[in-house]
Amino acid sequence: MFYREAGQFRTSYAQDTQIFPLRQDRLAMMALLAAAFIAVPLFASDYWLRALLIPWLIFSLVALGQNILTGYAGQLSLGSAGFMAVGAFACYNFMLRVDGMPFLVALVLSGLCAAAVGMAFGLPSLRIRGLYLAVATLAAQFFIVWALDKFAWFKNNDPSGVITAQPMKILGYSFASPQAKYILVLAIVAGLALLAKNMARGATGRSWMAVRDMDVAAEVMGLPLMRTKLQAFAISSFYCGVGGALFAFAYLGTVEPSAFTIDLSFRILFMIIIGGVGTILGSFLGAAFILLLPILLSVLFHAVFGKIVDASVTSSVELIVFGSLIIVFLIVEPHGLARLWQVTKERLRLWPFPH
Amino acid sequence: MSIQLHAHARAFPIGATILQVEDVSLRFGGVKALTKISFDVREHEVRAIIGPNGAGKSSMLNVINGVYRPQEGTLSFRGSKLEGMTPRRAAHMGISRTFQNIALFKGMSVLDNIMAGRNLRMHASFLEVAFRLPRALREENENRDKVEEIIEFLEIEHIRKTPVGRLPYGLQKRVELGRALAAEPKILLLDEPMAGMNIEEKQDMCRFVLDVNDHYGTTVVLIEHDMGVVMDISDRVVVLDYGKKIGDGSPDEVRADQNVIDAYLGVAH
Amino acid sequence: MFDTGISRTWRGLLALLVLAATAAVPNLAQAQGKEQYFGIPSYRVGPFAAGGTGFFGGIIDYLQYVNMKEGGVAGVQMSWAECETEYNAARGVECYQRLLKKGDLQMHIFEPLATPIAYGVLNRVDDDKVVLTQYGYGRSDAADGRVFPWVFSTMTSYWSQASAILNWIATKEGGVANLKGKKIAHLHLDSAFGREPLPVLNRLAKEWGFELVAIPVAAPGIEQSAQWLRIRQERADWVISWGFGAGMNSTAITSAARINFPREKMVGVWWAGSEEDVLPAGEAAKGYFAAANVPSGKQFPLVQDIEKVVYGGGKGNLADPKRIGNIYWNRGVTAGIFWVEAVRNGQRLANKRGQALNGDEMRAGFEALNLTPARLKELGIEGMLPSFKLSCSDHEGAGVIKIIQWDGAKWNKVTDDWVSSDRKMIREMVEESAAKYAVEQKITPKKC
Amino acid sequence: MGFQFFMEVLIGGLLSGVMYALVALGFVLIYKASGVFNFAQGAMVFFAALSFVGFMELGLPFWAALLVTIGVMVLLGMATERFVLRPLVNQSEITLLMATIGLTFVIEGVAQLVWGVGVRRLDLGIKDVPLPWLADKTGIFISQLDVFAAVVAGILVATLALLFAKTDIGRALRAVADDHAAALSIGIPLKRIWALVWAIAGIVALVAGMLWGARSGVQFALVFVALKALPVLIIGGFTSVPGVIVAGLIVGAAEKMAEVYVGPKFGGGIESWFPYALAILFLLIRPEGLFGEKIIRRV
Repeated sequence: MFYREAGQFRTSYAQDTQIFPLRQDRLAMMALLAAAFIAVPLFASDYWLRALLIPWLIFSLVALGQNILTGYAGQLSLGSAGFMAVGAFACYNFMLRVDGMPFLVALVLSGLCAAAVGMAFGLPSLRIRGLYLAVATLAAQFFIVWALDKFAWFKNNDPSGVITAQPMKILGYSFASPQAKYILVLAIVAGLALLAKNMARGATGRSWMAVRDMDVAAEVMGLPLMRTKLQAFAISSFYCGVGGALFAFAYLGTVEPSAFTIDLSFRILFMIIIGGVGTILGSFLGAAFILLLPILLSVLFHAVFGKIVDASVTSSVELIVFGSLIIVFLIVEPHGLARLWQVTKERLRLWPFPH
Repeated sequence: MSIQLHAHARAFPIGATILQVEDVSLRFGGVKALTKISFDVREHEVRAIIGPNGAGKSSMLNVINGVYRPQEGTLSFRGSKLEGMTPRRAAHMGISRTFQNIALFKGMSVLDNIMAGRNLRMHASFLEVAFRLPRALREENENRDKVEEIIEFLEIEHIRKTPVGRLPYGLQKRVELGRALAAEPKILLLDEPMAGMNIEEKQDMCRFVLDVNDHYGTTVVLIEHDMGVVMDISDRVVVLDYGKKIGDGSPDEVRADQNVIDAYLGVAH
Repeated sequence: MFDTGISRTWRGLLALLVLAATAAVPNLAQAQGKEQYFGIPSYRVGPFAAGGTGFFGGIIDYLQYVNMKEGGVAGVQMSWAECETEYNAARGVECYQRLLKKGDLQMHIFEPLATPIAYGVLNRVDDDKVVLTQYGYGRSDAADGRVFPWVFSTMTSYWSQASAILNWIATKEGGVANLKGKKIAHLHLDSAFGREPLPVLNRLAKEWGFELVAIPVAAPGIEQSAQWLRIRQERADWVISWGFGAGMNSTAITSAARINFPREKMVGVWWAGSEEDVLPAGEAAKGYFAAANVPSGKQFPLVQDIEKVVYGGGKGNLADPKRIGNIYWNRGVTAGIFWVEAVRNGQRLANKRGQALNGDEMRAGFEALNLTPARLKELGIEGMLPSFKLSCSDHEGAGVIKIIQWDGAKWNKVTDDWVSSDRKMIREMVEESAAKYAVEQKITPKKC
Repeated sequence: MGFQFFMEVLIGGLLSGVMYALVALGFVLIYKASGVFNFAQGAMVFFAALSFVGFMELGLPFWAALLVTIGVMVLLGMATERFVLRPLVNQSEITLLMATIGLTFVIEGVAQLVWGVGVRRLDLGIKDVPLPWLADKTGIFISQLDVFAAVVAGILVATLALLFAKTDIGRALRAVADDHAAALSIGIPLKRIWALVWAIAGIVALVAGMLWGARSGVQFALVFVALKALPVLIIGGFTSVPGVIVAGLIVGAAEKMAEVYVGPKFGGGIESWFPYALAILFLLIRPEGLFGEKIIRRV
């Protein structure tokens, strides 16, 4: 009953284009952020922070990157894990080789490195489209991992061929505790998500979607296809790169290049398909679905069947259920969780009057 | 109806030649799409290109805004030759167009489609947009003004926020016209703007085309294979058949032209 | 016929549903008050599941055995929870965090048997006071307990293994001198794991004067014709096959057969030396050598007793009891032995006999690991493990391997006593590398 | 050695290429008929081989096991069409791709639940050793199993070609591939055709699985042969059977050449990405793939 726009009029274009036209939505968002920044760190257990929330936020960021490229600009890419790797290893090297390098600066720089690499591998998109492009971007995936694996310099000649993330210090404060790490990641992700939203609803987003929906028409209107596509690749890769750096620094700690497998790339693409192509919210929902569902299943199965049934059986069944759920979901709501959420909201607006 | 419209003195009297097409020939592999086509377009006029299906009308349009490159012949804009035309260059020169089979951005709202039409007037970089810096905001609002004007002009306020994918065919055509107008073009190319419309829709569209021409003084080059409508609204008509020009002149002259009549025999409309 | 397939599936699912009802039944260990809890991050699906089921099955069987045979350690029951990692770093970390606490119980030993997962938790174990054991994998320089107090690369690291393999090859060739001018190909998975032994191999190549040809194989390595063409081109005398996963390892062997490269000139790393690794190659694998940290076979009294007690009591973990005595399973049992020995030591040192240990006590207990010949005899595993002891600075201990050979049906040990590595050289390298790590990570090595 | 060795690399490469093409073939069949990029093909290869060996272990003789497995694959194909594709008809390419990845998880899970995770060997009675006479005469080593595989692949392709060219089903198939709507309008039962194609793809998967299985054991890693097929696919074009054969040969030969002659300069292992780089090069020249239908984009 209280979810109404009654009496809320928009008197300027600025008001008309804001993210949450409805006051209720704005309040809800503020409450959510407050909870995320204050309540969660206070009450969430270490397990939730270190094993679920931090990786979820990180993958949401990466999914956001993928969504910019695939969802908004319509370029199907399977290189995201590769771009994550670039970010992770770049960040490590900046921290290692530039003494006194502030973490945040290193983070941005590593994002830029990823962006540069992303642009390079985005070049084929000027001529190749659709699934062909997707498979072509696998070249990025495999080449990047190979290169990072091959050349010891990237890993500071570590005999085990891995990098160990340096402690994250900002203005002398080191973000070591799960809570601190979580807040840092949350702040970065929230900030970047806002920027993404601004781009998406502004001129930048319009040109991406124009290229996605009808590139010939876009060109006829004077949109530079090449620049728009490469821009999308760059920005998307920037997000992936930052995500990768956080993946290494705030989550895994010690990483080898082969941690960024093609399987990861697929899962990231999954996140946006399940979450909702071309929506910011969808990136977060999708990441939750793909990342947390298997965990949920395995917790559930172990809780229920525990030691009674051979764990091999439960593991296989987990896999089956996960796969089936994905298929079922794609059938039921091919437009993703975000659409589901939108629909419920529409219903809520009209509730209790059925339209 | 159009007769009346033309009766009163035009706000923008027909001026000098703005676009000159000379001996343009276009081939796809062996197939000759256009052979030695020449005609001119004068400022502020409504110029129609007609002809039966497969006459090469769309090809002609695609040549004008640089989608296709003719093997021979030249285009000149306000007397200066155009070398190596590209769609983007055409857009920058103030040539915008609609498409035979609608080419709207299906995933975007009417508003965004038309806003996208003004991209040439938005110069803020993605960073300015991302951080909502003054220039980005200013551009957004200024252009929104213009777009709202067009929306009003085309009487589509009620569907402002609707994704174009959900609109009926007729309205989509109108939105596409809006998107083309958003660029405030010098020359507006319309590729069969009335194809597949019923009578009312056709008349609406005629009205909009004439109003555009009248209101903004936009030079209009439009394609139709349906002679009827065209004859009413256009000042001069080029007739193509099998890629050759078989007639050129005022609607009445063309109507009287024997070649044209022959060409149109068999393709009754 | 498909019906059998289907019905099996259904039986699987049905079993689960039925058991869901009886799930409430609390497990024995929890019923008793005192228990020592272990987290077991196993992988039972995916490309490496064949090894995973064997290894973790072995651990569980031994813990079960200790409970059934002697009612736990001084009355303290061994209890455990399992978590599926799919050999995936992210999943592994989640498992680590999930297993860390179980009610008021704490996990104090973590053995993922997966390099990527070990790396994923490497920076967490210190704060959580968890002993990270890397049973024959992971960072070799973790053998330096002063820099890696919570990490144990027990009992032989990759570096030691590489050095030991070369020592054995040297003896086969009739002395180091005869290796001069010989060619040894290091056919390895193109990953951190594959390149780990290169420092040792390169160094010895220089010192002994043989030529080392490193030939990487891109994962998953089920297509190696190019690599073996190179081996043929290089006319290698020996091939060290440093692969992981039945796919890559069996392919290496079949590919050798495709160019008539004698299998008697191939030595596999111990991840290429299990039944699963050679069976798919069939005939081709006859004569193939491999290193082993634990030999296969049921001849050991303990193994027979486990089969009698645990499997006799219907509590066996292996779906297929025929796999008892397999390499991976034996390995798992010995891993279990380390854990339980650590518990025994811990109880003694902290004189908390009959009580559960905390993290520090468990670490101390593990560090006090001392398998004397007498102790090995007591446990009934003579020849299954070497005699070795750990110390505050040395978290590796043994640095020895056995060489085994496949006869087409089973593995036979070819060396009765353990083949040792160049302990002095390896230790030097370990300390050097660990020191570098300490500097990079700003760790102050603890005094011993 | 020089020339001999070169020949060995070349022929060996071509033969590996055949193995890749075998897997790619399954992708093409399904994509051609139903516009689905079936990522589950790899899992199907694994499942088929595993089931075949499994049935043999249950005591079935070779041929019986083969027939039963074919039955299984046909059922799998039809089930997929009924429960995955039909509900998803008219969805975007990505959605369909994702659905098949979900299918991959299901198949993997079922395979491991039903047959366990053990590693098995598959003996087709042809030893994977060099052809003796060739080795004696020329000193060139070519595995007889690979040659056998090539022959089988040849037969398979020929049979399919025949099926498409001569039978009504084939004609229907081609009609469907050309234009779904038109095919429907002339009364071709689209759904039945799709089920059929999936069944055929299942059989192709079985053949591929048996040959790969004989080469490197029947085990989970077979899932990954799909990755080997992807570059082949984009070079050959998703819709062209001759395309993938040729592309398979190209990729096989090129990647071996690169690994043996160029690889060492970069420390080797370039096989992982080289085929994709090659594929991109091809695409830049022919965006629709070697034999793929030309993409005409009207304005």
